[in-house]
Amino acid sequence: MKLLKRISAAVVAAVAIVVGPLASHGAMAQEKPKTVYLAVGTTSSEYWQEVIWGAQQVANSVGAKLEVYESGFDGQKHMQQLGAILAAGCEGCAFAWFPDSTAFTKAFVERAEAGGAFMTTMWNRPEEIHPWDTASDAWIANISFDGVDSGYQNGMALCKAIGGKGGIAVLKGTPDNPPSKQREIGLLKAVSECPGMTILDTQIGNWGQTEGQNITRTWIARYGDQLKGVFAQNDGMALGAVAALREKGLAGKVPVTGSDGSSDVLKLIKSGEMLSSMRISSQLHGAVAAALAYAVASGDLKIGDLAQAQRDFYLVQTLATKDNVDAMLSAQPNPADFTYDALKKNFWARSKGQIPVGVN
Amino acid sequence: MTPALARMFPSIRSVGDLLRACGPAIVLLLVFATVIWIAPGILKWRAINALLFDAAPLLILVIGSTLPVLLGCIDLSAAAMASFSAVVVALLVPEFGSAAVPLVLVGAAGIGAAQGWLIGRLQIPSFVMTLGTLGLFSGLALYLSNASTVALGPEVAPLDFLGGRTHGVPNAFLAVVAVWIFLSLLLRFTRVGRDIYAFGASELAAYMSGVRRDLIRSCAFAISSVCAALGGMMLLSQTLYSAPTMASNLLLPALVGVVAGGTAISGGVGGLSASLIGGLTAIMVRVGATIAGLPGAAQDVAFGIIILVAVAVTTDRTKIGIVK
Amino acid sequence: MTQAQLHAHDTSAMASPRRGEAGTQRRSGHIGLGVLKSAGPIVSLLAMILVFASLTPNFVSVANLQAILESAAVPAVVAIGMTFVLVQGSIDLSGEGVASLANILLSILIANSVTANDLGAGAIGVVLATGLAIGALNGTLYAYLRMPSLIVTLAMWLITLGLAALLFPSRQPQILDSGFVGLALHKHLGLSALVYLAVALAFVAFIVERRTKLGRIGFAIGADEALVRLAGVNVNAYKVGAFAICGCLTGLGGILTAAQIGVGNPLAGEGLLFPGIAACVIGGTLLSGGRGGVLHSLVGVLVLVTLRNGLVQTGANPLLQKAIEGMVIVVAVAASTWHLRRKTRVVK
Amino acid sequence: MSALLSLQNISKRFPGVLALDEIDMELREHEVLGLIGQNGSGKSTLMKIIGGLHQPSAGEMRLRGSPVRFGSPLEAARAGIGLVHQEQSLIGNLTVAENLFIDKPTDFSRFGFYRRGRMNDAARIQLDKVELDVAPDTPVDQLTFAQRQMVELAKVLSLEELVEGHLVVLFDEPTSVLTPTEIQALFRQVRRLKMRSSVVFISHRMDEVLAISDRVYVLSDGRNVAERAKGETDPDELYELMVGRQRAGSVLPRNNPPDKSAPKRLAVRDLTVPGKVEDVTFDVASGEIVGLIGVQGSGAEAVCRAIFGVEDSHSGHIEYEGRPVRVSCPSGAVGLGIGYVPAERKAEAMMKGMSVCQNMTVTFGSDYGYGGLLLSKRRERREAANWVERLKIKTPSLDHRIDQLSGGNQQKAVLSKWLLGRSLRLLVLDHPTRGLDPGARADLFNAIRQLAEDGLSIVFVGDTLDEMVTLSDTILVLRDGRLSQRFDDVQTQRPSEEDIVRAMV
Repeated sequence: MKLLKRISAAVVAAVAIVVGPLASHGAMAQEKPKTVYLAVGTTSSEYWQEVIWGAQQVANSVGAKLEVYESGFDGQKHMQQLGAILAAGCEGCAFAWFPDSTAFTKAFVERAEAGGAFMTTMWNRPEEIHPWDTASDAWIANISFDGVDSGYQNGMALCKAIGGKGGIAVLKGTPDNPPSKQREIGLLKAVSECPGMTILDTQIGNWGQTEGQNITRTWIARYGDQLKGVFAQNDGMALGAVAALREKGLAGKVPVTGSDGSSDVLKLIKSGEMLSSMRISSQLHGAVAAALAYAVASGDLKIGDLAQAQRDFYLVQTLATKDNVDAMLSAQPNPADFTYDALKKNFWARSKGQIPVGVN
Repeated sequence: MTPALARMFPSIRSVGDLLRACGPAIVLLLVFATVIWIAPGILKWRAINALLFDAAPLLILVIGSTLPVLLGCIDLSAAAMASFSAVVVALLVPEFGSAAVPLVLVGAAGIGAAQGWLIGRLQIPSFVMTLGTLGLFSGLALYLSNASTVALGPEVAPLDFLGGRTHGVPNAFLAVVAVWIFLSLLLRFTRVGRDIYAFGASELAAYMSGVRRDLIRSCAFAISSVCAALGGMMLLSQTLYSAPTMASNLLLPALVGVVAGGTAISGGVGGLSASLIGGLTAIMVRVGATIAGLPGAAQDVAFGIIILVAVAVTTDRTKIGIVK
Repeated sequence: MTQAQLHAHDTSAMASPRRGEAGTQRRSGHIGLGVLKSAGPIVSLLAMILVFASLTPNFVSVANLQAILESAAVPAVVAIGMTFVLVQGSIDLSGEGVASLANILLSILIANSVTANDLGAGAIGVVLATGLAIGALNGTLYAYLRMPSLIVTLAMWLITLGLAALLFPSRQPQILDSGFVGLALHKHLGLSALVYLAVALAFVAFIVERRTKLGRIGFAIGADEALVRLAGVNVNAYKVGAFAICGCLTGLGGILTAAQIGVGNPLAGEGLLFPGIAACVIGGTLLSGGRGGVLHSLVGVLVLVTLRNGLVQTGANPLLQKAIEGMVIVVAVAASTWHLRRKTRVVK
Repeated sequence: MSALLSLQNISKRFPGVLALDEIDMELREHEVLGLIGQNGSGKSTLMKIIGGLHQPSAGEMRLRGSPVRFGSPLEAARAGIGLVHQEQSLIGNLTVAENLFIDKPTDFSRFGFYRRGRMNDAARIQLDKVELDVAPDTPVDQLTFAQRQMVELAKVLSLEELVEGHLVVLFDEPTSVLTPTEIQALFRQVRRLKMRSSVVFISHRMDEVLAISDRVYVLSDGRNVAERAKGETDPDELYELMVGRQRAGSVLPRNNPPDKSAPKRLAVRDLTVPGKVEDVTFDVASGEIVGLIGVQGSGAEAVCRAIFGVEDSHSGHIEYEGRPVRVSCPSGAVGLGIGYVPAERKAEAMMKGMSVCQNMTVTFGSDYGYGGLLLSKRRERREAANWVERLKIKTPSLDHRIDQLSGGNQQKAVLSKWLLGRSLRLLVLDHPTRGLDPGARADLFNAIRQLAEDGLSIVFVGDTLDEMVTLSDTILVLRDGRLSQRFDDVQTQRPSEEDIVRAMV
């Protein structure tokens, strides 16, 4: 039934745009924003669904509407969408925005500034620009997770699992993406501290499962017993690597690490087929980004009052391993923790500090 | 219809022809009217202005991609070329300053021409050739930039110009209009233009009539590449950062723009005005879907359906014998 | 009778430039295994194997050959479907969308971690039927509304990709049906059932292509559609048939991907389309139709998969892999069609 | 003899055109009915209606007295009606057997799978009828042109086994690309066919029609203008009925013969095209018309294509206006002032979907513009209009689509594409009259003659000896790729047709 509903929703939606909707949504800027705009990479991934959920809790708690825009990781698409929203008139609007790559960040925040709106960004910021020196009247903050730390902790876990000796292979995400670079920097740091661990090869898996699987399969053939571990920069590729290892009966014998802490991966960690993954609180990511944007747009917070550490910061993350995975799996996010009022007490309560120089 | 009009539009003989000829424009107007209905705010000059600014890179790609399609070929590498040239410009600016822009445009023309020439020499379909160069350009863009975003150096006059406005109109859009006028004149009043249409109508007959097909194909692909490079620079002027994949996703919308305007994929039928209309339609659909608050996935579905409807309405089937 | 007139004549090759290639190319699509008309594709494949083998000794190991075959299984299934469309001179771009849709549809219909459905093998049937229906819809729009197949399937690509995203539940569905996932896991002689399935499918497809009306008329349509119409054949029905086969096999490709990765992923089809078409063309299937076939496409798939494998094996710069792949596509296609070069040949 | 098939008031209307206007026709049992008419007179349309490819807009068709209406060629085949097409309708990448039965109701497939054994056996029977010794599972594109024509015939003859009772076999210009021996073989088959079928036979060649037919219908502008029994008429009367004017004197006499002492325009030395032509040497003077003739495969066409630069490889020396030249592509030839009208008009000469004017100005239109790049549409239109008038091209306007004109007018438009060129010195014509009716042919010949009088050199490959002798100043006969005989000053001392034929075979 649910399937049927979804299909019919899609058809109705499609027809609606052909025929023209009966209701208009033009949201005009008000004292208190009635809408929070959230841009995501895609709606069809667990991580982004949780981001949306977090932002939705915030919006619900203030009686605002949450509009979600997805780009399929196409920055141009988000540019057009932002253009369309601002074109309809959106002074004082609240945007929690995901720049698809660092190349687009500046363009997004400058547009928000030109349109008189406020914006928080997630993940991607070029090294040399910051909310306080670029479009500083509109760009409230950039919120991210510490990729270097993720790479380092996963790397050290791997080092430990292989007994400090042996070759590992690295699955990189999209090469021009900051988290990918950060996780690599972190891994290299771990390698330097674990001299017995060497990197056999690095390949680009574009965050994808199938690609991760194909590459891992080739590695198994190429390195055989030399392959002691796989470092995947995200959970998707890690799942692919595990699938390839399973084919050879090696799952659980060759440790695999990921990053994101998605529910599938947590289960694999529990079953022992995966070693670790950096669990990030995606609900929190969406909620804080939305709440900060709303706070400034509604006048609860003044941009000028914010310190640099409050405008460019990491959120907390925990390495999921076999030791803590049960707790993580059983923990259900409590909507009450993600209301605007709850977050407003201290937006930075779960900040892990300012983003250091040189990691983007 | 008066004889003069009949001469100007020889293909229009009945009301049906007229409808079909105006079909793409009607589709655009309908989409535009729908968008206005959803969000009257779009009619403000500032809104239209912003839209034109955003639309410029896609429009220039649509215009450029039209020329290979008029030959009956296809250029899949245009979007990759846009990313590639944006990366190269950003890398060259520290060395050459503003001169990097014309340098890259000339380089793009050379690469495009070589592509067109090789299609004829190797006798491989343009689909395959440009699929190969699509991989080549995106790989090189990744390699040259070391897979990083490259910040554009300050004071690059041509890019500053593209990012700016004249009397409130975005220069990027003015550039699109200038290219459109120039290429339209080229197609209508020069031998190159005639040869392109002849080639598209029947490559073999044109060849046997003395049309230099390798040259013409090179011209068309060179223009396509230059337009793509220009599109990449417009994008760069907006973002001020180049990324090796920044324009990759423009491939499909650009193709959609070409065909939604009524240009036949089999060649010889259509033109640049059609593409401009088609490109604007593609953009208006996206904008309309966004303003209407459709979820992203449903936008894709709606986009697909509108392409089907638009092409079904605008394809002039009498001129295309066998549809492939 | 006084035969006062005598007619001068052209050479047979010139007689019909409309079917110009036919005149020069003597050996052609014929029953039997000697069907790879040009040695180009096979030579490309062997040359590539030789180069990689000389660069890295591991390349020709049994384990690596198994890895190549495993990776080739899904692309091969998709390329087989695509072949039926390409020999008719049409093209189907909707592959990525259809495979993604099939993948996500299967993973929410079969026993999984998110929805309560458990249709078992029925899920596979539903998904295959969906793929078939989408393919048939493509073919119908193309053949009966006379819209170029490139456009129809381009639109369908977007539509199916959108539907796949709409079907995605809030969490990634993990496939719990152990029998299904076992398709990819349980090995016989070191190869999974997917590889055997792909080989069996190739065999069936080869029979269909050579021995049935659907296959033979498909070739004829690619060679000269007007003549086939003139013969009173219901060309449109065969077109719809070819697209339906393509849609169905692409759907199967999505299903097999699900078995491989064990989860539903609305982007599972990504990266299937262009390499799929490239594989067919590298193998010697012409985009203009009428020439090539299932076996050609299989060789093409092996060329591409071997290339990817070899680039990883030899440790080529990952950033440049796409570029190298692009060059190889161009060179391999040029090599496989070199013998067809003529001044009066039209290649679009 | 009773009527097997009768047509009453058959009309066919295409958008904007009335192709057939109330045709009455009767086909009796055991008879061969000849059908003649100019291009565009509606012959082919009539055949297609009988063969089930088109449906009539009005009128009634009766087979053995009962009204019939065929929705497809398959339905017509079931009723025992088969059509041999004007152009070859074989599909190159299918086997002979598949081609034989593609348009027939057969039981050679079960659940969509072919039973190849049965099909090949049945095919062999058909191939024996036409005395063709090829394996039924040979792909058609491995056959020679003549073999394919025989397969084409076998394709229709196979109706004999599939359908009970009397057959109707329609031949739409089957002889236009056949050699004399092949025509004889065809006629033998037609006479044999009369035993159990009725035949409708279309040809442009009146003597052929008279030789084979028992009765002749003449069509003109979609109307049935005359009916004649064999023996009541002669070619001249038929010509007049068809064209509406006298045949005699239709081609102008040669006024001033070319000056042979003038510098050669073209000198061909030892021209060799691998597999087609060997060591051919000849000269063309300015204003001279050189005719090339030979049986199929003799290489005449390859000579033309080598001069124009479209043969894939050739060796030997070509001098043009005293300078050695190397022509490797058509644009190079055009640059030298050489033009070429190919035999395959539809594929190689015409840009379908484009207007008459666009087709005429594609090559030399820019000569009338500015600086060779910018065009002057006004001036080139004027020039095109000028040639439309001079060559009497019948077109509603310059902007009419060329593929909607009749064959003769298409050919004239193609010709005038070259005549627009002020720098044109040599025109190569490859079977320029193929598919043209006698009236159009005479018009075209007069135009060519006129051009030669004005100093244009012409090399042409003709279809018949008659046109060779009528038009040429010099005739070159080719045999197996070599020059076998040369006849000079043809207009003053006409060679006998027997002499020419002897050199050909």
